[in-house]
Amino acid sequence: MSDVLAQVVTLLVLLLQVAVMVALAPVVAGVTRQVRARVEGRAGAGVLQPWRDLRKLLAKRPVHATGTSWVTRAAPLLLVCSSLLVAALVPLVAADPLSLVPDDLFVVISVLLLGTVALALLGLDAGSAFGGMGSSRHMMISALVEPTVLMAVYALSIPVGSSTLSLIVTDRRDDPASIASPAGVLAVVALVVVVLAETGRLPVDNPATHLELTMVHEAMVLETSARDLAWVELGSWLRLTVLLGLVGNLVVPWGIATEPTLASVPLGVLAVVAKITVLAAVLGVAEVAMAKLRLFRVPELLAGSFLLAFLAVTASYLVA
Amino acid sequence: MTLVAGGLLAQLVLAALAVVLAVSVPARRRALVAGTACATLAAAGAVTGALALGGGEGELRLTGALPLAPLVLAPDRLGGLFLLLAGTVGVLACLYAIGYVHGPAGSRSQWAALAVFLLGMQLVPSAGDVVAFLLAWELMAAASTVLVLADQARNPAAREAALWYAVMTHLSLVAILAGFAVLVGQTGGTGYGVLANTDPASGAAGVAFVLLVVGFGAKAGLVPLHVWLPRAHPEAPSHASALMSAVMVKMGVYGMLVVGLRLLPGGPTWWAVLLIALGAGSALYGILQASVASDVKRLLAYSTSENVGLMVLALGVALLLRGYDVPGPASTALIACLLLVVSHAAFKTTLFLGAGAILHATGERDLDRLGGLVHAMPWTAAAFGVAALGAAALPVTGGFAAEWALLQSLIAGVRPGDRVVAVAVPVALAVIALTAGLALLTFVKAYGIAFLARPRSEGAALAHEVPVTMRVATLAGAVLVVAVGVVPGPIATVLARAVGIAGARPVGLGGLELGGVGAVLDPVALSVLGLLVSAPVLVLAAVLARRRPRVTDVDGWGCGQIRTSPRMQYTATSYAEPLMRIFDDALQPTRDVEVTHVGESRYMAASVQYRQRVDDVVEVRAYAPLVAGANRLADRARGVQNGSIHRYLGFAFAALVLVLVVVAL
Amino acid sequence: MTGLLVVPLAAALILGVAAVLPTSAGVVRWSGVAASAIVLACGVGLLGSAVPGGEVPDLGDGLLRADALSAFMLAMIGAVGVTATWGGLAPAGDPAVAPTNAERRYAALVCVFLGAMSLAVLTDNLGVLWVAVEATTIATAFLVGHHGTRRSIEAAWKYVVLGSVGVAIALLGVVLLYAAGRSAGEATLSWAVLSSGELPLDPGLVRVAVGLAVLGFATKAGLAPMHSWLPDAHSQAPAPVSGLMSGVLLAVAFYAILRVQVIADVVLGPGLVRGMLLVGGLGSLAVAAALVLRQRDYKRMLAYSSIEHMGLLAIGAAVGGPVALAAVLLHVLGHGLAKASLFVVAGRILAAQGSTRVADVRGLLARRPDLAIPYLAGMAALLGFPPFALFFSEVAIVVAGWQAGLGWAMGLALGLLLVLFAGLARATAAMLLGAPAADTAAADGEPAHAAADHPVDLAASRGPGVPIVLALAVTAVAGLLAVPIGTVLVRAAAAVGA
Amino acid sequence: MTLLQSAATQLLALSTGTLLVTAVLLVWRRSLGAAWRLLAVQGVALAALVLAIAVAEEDVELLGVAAIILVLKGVVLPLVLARGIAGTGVAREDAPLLNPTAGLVTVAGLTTVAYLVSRPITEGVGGAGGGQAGPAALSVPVGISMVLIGFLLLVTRRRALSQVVGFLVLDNGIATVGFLTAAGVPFVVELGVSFDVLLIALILAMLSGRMHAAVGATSVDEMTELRD
Repeated sequence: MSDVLAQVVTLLVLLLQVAVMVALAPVVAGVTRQVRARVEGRAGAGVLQPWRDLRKLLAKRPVHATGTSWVTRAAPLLLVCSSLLVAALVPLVAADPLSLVPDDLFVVISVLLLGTVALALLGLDAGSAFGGMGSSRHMMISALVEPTVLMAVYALSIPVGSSTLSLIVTDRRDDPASIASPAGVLAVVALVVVVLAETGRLPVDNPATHLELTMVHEAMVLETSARDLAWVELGSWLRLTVLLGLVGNLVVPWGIATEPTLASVPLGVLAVVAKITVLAAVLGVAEVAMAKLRLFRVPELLAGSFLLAFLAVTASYLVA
Repeated sequence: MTLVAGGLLAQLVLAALAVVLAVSVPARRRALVAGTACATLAAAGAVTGALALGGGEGELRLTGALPLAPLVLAPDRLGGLFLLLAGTVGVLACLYAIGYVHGPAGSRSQWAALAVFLLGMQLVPSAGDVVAFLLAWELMAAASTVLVLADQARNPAAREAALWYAVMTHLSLVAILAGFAVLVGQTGGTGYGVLANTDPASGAAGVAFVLLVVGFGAKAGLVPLHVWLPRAHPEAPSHASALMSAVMVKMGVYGMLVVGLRLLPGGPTWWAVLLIALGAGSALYGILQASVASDVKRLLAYSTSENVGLMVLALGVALLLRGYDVPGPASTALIACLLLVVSHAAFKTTLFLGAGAILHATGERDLDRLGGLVHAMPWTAAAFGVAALGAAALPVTGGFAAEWALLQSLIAGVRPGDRVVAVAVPVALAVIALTAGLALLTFVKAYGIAFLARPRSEGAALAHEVPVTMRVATLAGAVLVVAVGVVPGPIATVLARAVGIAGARPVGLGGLELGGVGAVLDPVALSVLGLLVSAPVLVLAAVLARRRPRVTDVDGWGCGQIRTSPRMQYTATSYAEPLMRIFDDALQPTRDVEVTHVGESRYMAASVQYRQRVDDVVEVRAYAPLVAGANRLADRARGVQNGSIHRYLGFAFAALVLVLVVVAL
Repeated sequence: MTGLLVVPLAAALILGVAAVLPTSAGVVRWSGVAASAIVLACGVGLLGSAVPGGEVPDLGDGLLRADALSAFMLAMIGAVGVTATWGGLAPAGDPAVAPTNAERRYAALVCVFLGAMSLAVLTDNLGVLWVAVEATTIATAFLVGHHGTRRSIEAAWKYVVLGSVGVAIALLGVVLLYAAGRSAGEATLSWAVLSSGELPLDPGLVRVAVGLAVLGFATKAGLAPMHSWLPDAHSQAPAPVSGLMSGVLLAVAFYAILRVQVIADVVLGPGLVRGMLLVGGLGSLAVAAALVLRQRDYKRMLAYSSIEHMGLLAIGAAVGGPVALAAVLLHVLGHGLAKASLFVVAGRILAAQGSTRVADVRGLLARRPDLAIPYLAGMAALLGFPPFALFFSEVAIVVAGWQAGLGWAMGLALGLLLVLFAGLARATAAMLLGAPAADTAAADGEPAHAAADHPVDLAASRGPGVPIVLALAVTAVAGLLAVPIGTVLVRAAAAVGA
Repeated sequence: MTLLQSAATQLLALSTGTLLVTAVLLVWRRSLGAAWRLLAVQGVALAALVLAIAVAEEDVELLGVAAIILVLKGVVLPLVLARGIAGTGVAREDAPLLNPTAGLVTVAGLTTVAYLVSRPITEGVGGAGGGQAGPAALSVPVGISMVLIGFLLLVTRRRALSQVVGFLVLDNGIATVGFLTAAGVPFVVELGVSFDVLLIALILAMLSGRMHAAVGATSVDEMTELRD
């Protein structure tokens, strides 16, 4: 009986976590833009601008190109839903998963990919040249990202012998040495690279571009409008937020709640919000400093990160 | 006479009946009658398989003319599993064929061959001794060759494919026969039970293992023995392709399982390493070729090569870890292997049936000429989509569950300090990862280009939904794909019992708990959680949808220009272009660009033609020289028979003198 | 029972004489079929009588003697004979018109051939065996030269010279065996006595004798390197004769080798003959593989396939032992029937196409299924697809070979068999598959000239289908029947010491 | 040892010598006319050999055999050959593959081979109660070398009929071995063998005739249409 109760509590914590993330996601986008603006010497639209955009988009009537199918209607929802599920799966506020749905990294990744696929199909559905282009590039990148992700995951999970995120995080918290260990560092760096690639940030993709031929993510959503666009945007921001949170918890595993008590959960919320905001700011600064890579240089970047991950694995073998 | 024995007997009888009907019934009714007969045969196989899988015993014995041990049909649990697979896929394929076959594919010989093919595939896992196995194996090979030849009169490619297939499959037979013969030479018996007495450490066992792996690999389409696969699958009628790809190819995997688990358990480490290497190679090469293929059936064929590679890799990992007695991960890898077998059977059947439906509806196999089919054939689109998810190993399909289990076994299979594992496991993981990524791209391409966007050809524009039996079969396949993904727990448990291991037990609502590695996957719970967290969004979306309806029928964004034609869309080829550039060295495409200039001008081009073809590198680099060399040798050898009686007498004279010297000195 | 020993010889003789005498066209036409049928009947009868341990029918103390092996071979000769002669019947002419001398001679020689073959397997006297085998050379010489064209004369010349020289070597061997027996105290050529192991035969002498005898009979059996006459003779002879030679003549010569092998095994042990047979067998496989791979002439292709199968038989005999020998005998039967049917069908294809070149035959499956389907079935049988008997025999030979420790030879043989498969499959596909439309001229580089010496004769391209169907059906089920085939095989194999 | 016996031994030696010499001469001479005469001589010598053995063995049946041989090999076969030669009108074997000198050297080689390889035979026959096989057994090499020489003729001669000659020499060689080792095979077999040989010779002569008539070919080298 009591453990059923425990499960319910855990579930509530998860829902809280999701809510926090949803609320935070547009802000994160806003923060990065604002930081960029400031560093570039512009005033910036304020960190809440993305929220306003969402509200505006939700109020509009969607417009569809001729010959589009149910995919155009469903894909945006699928994307946002997958992001929400990920937000529920990753240990951000509390490292205390449901017993039936452990926060298994492979599951997390595959749910992310579900969103990726939805986006790619969305790009193809309208039958315009750019949509296909973006979709093709997007899939190419995620195809090359996947090995790196799994390798990084593998490296991180070797010390624990399991791919359960909460275990990994708590383990790193309990033995900080492993954070600084070569394996840990390499793995995290690799992970950061793939997060950038997967969420379409510089240097892989420029979210602020208006030139179709350089687009990846933007090209896919060219045909998307109104609430569909809102869902897509929210979904993508949510992914960014969650992944940043994950990286944060991996690098600085302190503050996360291990059991749902009234004391630890708020602390966990504060901790994760803080981590994410900091990382978002860092990201903003970094993006000012970086230029976008040519599309066919991207594989080199990913190969590099793959190498890092592989080294991480071998390193962890050496230390283990 | 037990139920299983009865089932085996029933299959033999039904097969004979089906052949008779196929030959005797007039063309008008043939599809229905023969198709039903074949379906019944397959169903009998499925039932027998289920019984055997459940532990039912029973055997048929047949004493042949030669003083060998009698032929034995006695499926064990593992055999029962594959028999069940063959039967299930067979039922779907036959059902589909009733609506599908037309023209030469519906001839007497084709239907008869289908019946024999089904029988062969159902006897292979039932066989209990070498001779019976080879007998069934050859029935399977011969019948499938006939099926590949369905369209031979009009289509030269079919003839060539059949020839390649016939030779490669004979290679497989020869290797298997040799391998078994080595074992028989060691143990003196032809029954599996006796063969199992071989000492795996002996050199002979090693020889036998390599021979058998080559033989079964050739059938399973492992690189570099896969060359027949991308030729034969596209040419065969789609229900035959489905059977060949989903079941026949698996028989090669079955053979390896029998060898690795039943005949030669506990072999040396290099066996496992060999399997891992072969599997990894096939997986990578197969998916690479698939990702750049634009003929949908060729794409599926290469993806088969990939999936078989993963299965063999999983088996290799299992054997490897067994060798280092880490039972948990080892058994997990084995379960993963079997899960891959099952899920691949499900989704590849659906995909091939779907491809057949496309062919049936549009007359096109080339993705570059398809598009927009989702409007014309929604059912097929749905089924194909689900199966594509399975092929891309996304939740919640069987493909995902299988790959997840495999990764879990690798994660847990860490053995610090041991060099072989320390190298093999990470490499295996990397290969799986890259494969998964490319598979994702491949099937997004296949689905998106074929079913979404606007038609790229006349045929695609005039497409229509296919007859009901075809739809039913395809959708049933899709249902299986999801079923395996939703309730992996019970299924995995049964599979584990089929190979006599623990390590998987059901948990929650059909969830799977891998005891060996302490990992849990409950797709139902996962989906529920997903729905729960996304409920608000969905509600909001629904509300908004009612309040603010959509505006449709406007032109897509054409970079400012208004008129956009379907020819401006991305095609399958252009979709894979970035990948092609990256893996240029591995794929070695042949490109040629023809520019015709305006008059004298070197700057103004009247037209530019760009052609790109991707040949199978292995075939070009390895097989073509081999064939050429053999032909050259043969041409030189003709000199032996140059018509001069003096030369002939010379041979005889030399032989005489030689013999005299040998016998007398 | 002993009567059955004489009947086939007498029947063949009488029918042969009847054919040359001014008898009706019917007699001339059917004499060959009748002779084969009688031979078959006698063979089956003798098989029925050949119970293990029972006394062996014997006549003229060893002049005629039929143990289980002889009976089996006799039945085989009859069966193949029926297939070839019946299937090869020319379209019935007007019964009023008296047959030409050529037709009479042809019919008579076929009977002589069958009689000689029966004598060869029925006698216990190695000398008589030799005489009978040589007599077939004489009979078939005319049959090969039957057409009287330049090619057929050439083939006949090569056949007679090479054949008789080879068999002469065998005679030397036989003579030396006799000498060995004589100096061992009993001047005899009786196989039963020589193989009994009671005579103190001088090993050195027997060694020479056996070596020469095997080499000589290997010529007739078409084993490399003595095979050279075979492709020419088979491709030039009339279809039924090709069938008889390939199915019967080669087999009987091989039977002679088996008999000699027993003597050698008794006196010397298996070493020598096993070595010779392995060399010959693998050599034959190699030659066949090399020449089939790019073969342009389908009758020659069938001839090389005969060489291939004789090679397999030799390997099987080299392996020895009950399994391998039973398999060898089953293989003899299956190959004889399948090859005879194939030659008959090939004859009809030749009549329909007017050319023996593979390139001139296209899309047969679409144009002439009545020819293509039996051809395909026969090919499947030759390629060793189940359920045909050759599948079982090949598997059994390979398995037994590995058990006998001859794995290397088996591996080699399997490799060569793969090449042969490729060659045969390629040629067969080229002949049978393709569009019915006359795309032949376009399809192959050389102009499809219908060879001048082969007139197109559509009437002759339609022959009785029953014998073909029967032969292939027997081949298909033979491997699966434990009774009666299995028991017969075991007894026959036991007769040669297995 | 009676006088008759010793005479027989002399005759045996003489005849075997003649056999070998004729064989060698056949290799040397090119003229077909000479060839059939030498063949006749060889036939007679063979008959003499049989006679000698018959006397030595006091075997009456062998006398009959001797008579048959005299008729067949001494008269009939050479005549068949002669008719064939007359028919084709080809008198000389021009340009054999092996010129006479080389041929004779080869013969020398072959004869040595024959002597080497006949040891087991002579021992085998002489060993166990071979009776007075002594001198006969010792001359077995002659028979073997005749076989080899006959074969050599077959391999090296271009004319159809000279190949027939080669075949007949080979056959004589076999017969010689037979008589020297075992005083010939049983009578019935002997009959069969002789009959076969006669028929073969006739067929070959007839074929060479046809070859000449139908094809105009006198040299077997022209017959290479059947090839791969």
